Amino acid sequence: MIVFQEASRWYGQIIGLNDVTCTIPTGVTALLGLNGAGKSTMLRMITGQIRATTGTVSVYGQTPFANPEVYKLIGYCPEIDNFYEHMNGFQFVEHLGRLAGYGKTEARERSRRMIERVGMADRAHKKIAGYSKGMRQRVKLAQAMIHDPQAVLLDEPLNGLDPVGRREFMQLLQTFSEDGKTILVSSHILFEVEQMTSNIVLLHRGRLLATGNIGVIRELIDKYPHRIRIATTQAREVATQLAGLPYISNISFERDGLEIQTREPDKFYDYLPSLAVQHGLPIDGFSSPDNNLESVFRYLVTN
Amino acid sequence: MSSPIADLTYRGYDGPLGGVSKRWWAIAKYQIKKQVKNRFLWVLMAASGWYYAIMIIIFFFLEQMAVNNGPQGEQALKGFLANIVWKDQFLLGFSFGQFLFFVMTWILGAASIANDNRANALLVYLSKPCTKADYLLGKWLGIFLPLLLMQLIPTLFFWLYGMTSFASYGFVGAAGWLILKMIPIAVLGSALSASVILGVSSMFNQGRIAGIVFAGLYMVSNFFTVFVKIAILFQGGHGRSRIADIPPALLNLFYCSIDGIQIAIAKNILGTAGSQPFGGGGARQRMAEVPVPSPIFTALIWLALCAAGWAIAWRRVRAVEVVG
Amino acid sequence: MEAYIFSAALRDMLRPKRLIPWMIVVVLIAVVGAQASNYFEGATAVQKYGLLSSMFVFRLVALASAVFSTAVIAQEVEQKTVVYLLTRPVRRWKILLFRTLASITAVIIICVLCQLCFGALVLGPSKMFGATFLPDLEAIVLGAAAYGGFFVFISLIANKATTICLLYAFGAETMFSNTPGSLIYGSIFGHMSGLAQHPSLPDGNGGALKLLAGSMGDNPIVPSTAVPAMILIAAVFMGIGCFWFSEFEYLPREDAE
Amino acid sequence: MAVAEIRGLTVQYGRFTALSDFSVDIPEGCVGLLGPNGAGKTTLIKTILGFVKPATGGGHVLGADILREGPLIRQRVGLMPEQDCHIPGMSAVAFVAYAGELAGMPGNHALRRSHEVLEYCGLGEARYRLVETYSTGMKQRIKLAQALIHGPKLLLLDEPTNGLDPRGREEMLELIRSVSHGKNVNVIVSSHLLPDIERTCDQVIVVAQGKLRAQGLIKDLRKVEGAPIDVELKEENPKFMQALQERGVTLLSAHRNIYRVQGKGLPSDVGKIVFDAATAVGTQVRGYDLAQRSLEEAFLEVIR
Repeated sequence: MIVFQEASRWYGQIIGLNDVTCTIPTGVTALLGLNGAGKSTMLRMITGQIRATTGTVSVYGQTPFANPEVYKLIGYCPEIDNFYEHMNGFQFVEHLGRLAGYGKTEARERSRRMIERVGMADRAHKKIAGYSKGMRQRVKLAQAMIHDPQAVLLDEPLNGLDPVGRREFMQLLQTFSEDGKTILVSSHILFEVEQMTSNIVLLHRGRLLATGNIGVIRELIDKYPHRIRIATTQAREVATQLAGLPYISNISFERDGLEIQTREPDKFYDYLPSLAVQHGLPIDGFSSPDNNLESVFRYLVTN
Repeated sequence: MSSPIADLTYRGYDGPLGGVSKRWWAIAKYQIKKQVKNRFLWVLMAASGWYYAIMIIIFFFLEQMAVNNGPQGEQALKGFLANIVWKDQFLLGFSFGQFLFFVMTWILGAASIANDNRANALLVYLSKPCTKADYLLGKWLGIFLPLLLMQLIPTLFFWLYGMTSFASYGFVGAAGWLILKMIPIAVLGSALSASVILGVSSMFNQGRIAGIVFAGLYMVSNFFTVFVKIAILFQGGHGRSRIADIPPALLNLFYCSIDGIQIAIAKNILGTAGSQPFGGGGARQRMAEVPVPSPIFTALIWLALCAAGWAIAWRRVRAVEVVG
Repeated sequence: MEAYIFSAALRDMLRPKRLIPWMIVVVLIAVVGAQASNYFEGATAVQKYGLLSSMFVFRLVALASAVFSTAVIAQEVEQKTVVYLLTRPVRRWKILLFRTLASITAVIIICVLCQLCFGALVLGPSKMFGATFLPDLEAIVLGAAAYGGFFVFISLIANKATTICLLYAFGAETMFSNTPGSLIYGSIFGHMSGLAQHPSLPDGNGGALKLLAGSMGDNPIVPSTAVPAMILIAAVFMGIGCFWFSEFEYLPREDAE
Repeated sequence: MAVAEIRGLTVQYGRFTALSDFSVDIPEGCVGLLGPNGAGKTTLIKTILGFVKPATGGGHVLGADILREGPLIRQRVGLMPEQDCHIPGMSAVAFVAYAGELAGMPGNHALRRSHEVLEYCGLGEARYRLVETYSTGMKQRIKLAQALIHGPKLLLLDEPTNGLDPRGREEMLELIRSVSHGKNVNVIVSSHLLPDIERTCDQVIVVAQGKLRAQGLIKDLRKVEGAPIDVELKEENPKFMQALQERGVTLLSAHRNIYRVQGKGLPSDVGKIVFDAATAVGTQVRGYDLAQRSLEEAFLEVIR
């Protein structure tokens, strides 16, 4: 359990995080926002690298700043692409494992397991300096999890991974979350977030804009106007039917159908089946470009 | 069918494009343009001629005396000039400028490749029709040409002063052609400095660090030069020179530094071991100068240092890493 | 745990890529020192050794300390890897303290090696373990500790720590120890010389070298005050450093976009 | 007419074979270059830039030989590298103009066009600022600007949306689309973010293990056998499956609230059944369309 209580953070005059109150539950939570929205600041506060200027942050009931008790419970995979480049991947993970308090044999055994788990077993003995971005991300993840933490915080972990690696990585996170861990992932690749989790924390310019699960997102989606494309061979007949509805604000004709805009998507979707079922109009398909996280995000941050 | 409304979207380029050779000149030109705007460099250049400046001032006052005080003043001037060996003055001026040449080299070159390394600038260079050779040559010229210019200007100024004021005292015969010797000296010296700093700069990705390392290299190597000087000055402590007691191999350490090797070049080309500054010492108590080194010795060290600088830069700048 | 912090840091600081340049410096110093010792008339071998080891070996302590102290934290901050250290379940002061001790150990190893080479070449293998050996060793060890503690603290609070440290060691200290008065008490080098008590050269000899060796002024420091003074310097600065490092944020710079 | 033709190319680094007997014709237009890490994508880009010394094989890019005319190729090609890169200490406009001069443009032309290209890349207001002070998004844009300055006929974009936030990504993709469509510039985009490729490119080339695995229109790659239909519900509803099956529609798979179904007859007929079933169990249909694989699925299948 990670709890923010009216927490704010400034860097000199620059704002990092502004009055955030939220709770991060177990399972996978995605931390979203534009560049400079405060994602990294938030993660740094949780990992106790920086203090809150005002307000409090608590991680499993404790203040995280420079608190070893907290570091036993959390693992952190930073955004930076910096390593002890002269080490190989295994040494790097083992070194940080030793610093986590394990003896030589234990640290070695854990590193071996972690490295295998992140799929680096065959390449762990090459120097980090020669690693690709994807390999670096994996090593970073391995070091974050070596001490089997309760919560894992990942800052842009998917950056630079190829699709195969990304899929594996997401499956890996899924298995961790099934183990009952708390995972907080910052990302700005929204389609990935959609595949990964239904829980989000959305930041914008330091403010907390939205937090919650897929249900909340659904409601958000339904709150603003939707465009819906309907593929049909009888576009004009369909349009005639729709024109009378009060919540349709716009109808335009396109090549294989029409596009409408509605202020109340929920009502519209309720009505839609009757077109086909009661009026017998052929509906070949329909979809909405606004029916995804990306457009919710765009909507939220531009208003 | 031109539209009355201009199309401001992207358009291709159909203008002239030069060939793909001689791209190094574009790089050198940019470097030089940037360098000559640095006023501090010009200040340093002026400062590097401090020995010439003092000599000119002395000459100027003696001349004034000669004009105002009649024969007595004339005598003083002639007496002073008798102690002056012109080629030694050029040697001294060049030697005393060394520290400032070093600072100029630092400013001109320390960041040249190092900052590019940090900013991945090589990606920009090499993804255009520039080869590694173009890149290095361009960078090198960007250091070498300004440095050469700044080494030569004070010398040229002193020479012009000599030509205009002392023609009647035999300057033309004794030193008129010296300027032609100073050019290769400056060329070789600048080439050396430019090559060394190019190599040092290529090893780092922060100009600041490269500068510190170059300074360290300079200071450490200069330790030999300073050490020999101190050994000559203070050894025995009785004011008499014991230069003959010092084994020649040790004396040659004097030239084993960035300053030293440039002084060696100057001594080889001018053909003099030098004398006391300001025509001092005279016959009374001549502190011996470190003798002229063998030209082969000089050439070898010069070549080795230049080659080392280039070899390091060549190795460190890797064309293969352009992508991924 | 603490042992691991120490040994890992020491191994890192003395890995071949870093050690080899130092070994070159050590050999160079010994060779130059041996050459230089040929040029003093009327001085005994011990006098020459004293002058030259103050000039070279003791200076190496300052130089090596300035370089190694940045490896403790400053370099980690610069290359941003400090994040990994800070998010381990270890008290921060322990990280700092044991890494500092590692850097001091590294300095001692290098400087003692230098002392041995230097002694072997200047005094000869048979005489090198004479009366000067133990005080010099003590001076090097305590000097490394004092410099280490002080420089690590500087590297925690200042950006260009190496420059500041070198300016202090080679600028301020040279001045302190060559001027009469009590300024010399503010110089670690002064304490080292006071502890080592190198005999000075006969009058009229040495000249400018004496300036470099810092023995122009009279050094009033005696071993009985030098030892506690250096221990105090080391302890105080390490203490402040540990406090500082535990209380303040160490973020990789340039990240507040 | 192919932009680049590569024939029987084998490239080795030591014992590692990056490309083996690789042949491809890269078509005109906007082409996506896909492949997992270490597949040979990078080597292919290097080849197109004329940087590799292959063990065997050869080819032409824009009519220039890749073995002998590297510099000529690089004068005709613009590269937007993956890593951040700029020349330190320069303002944007000077930097881009310098890049133009490096490519062989005369100074005055380079400066004029530098302003034009920066304006086009959306950096018009920031063009006198030092590049070092740019944000991630602006750095990506200036990389594009320096690649476009000399009016290349082929543009290579390596991970153009790397590190961009959603807004920046959208703007960058829009820029790429607009250069690649109707401006007579051919574009090769290499990206790990397949939705980006989907949005900018018409065709893809898939490389894996040093070999060409697939090449063709994205549309074709995404087609699913047998034309099933994807139905998206507002919420998961187990009863819906049952209702469908009762009405003679087979359920192929279900992922969260998306159901892939196979019915008989025209899509509109199946649609009626689906609506009926949904109304019967009291749930809302949010989407209904011919099933397409995502490019990601297609890609993962091709490289397997």
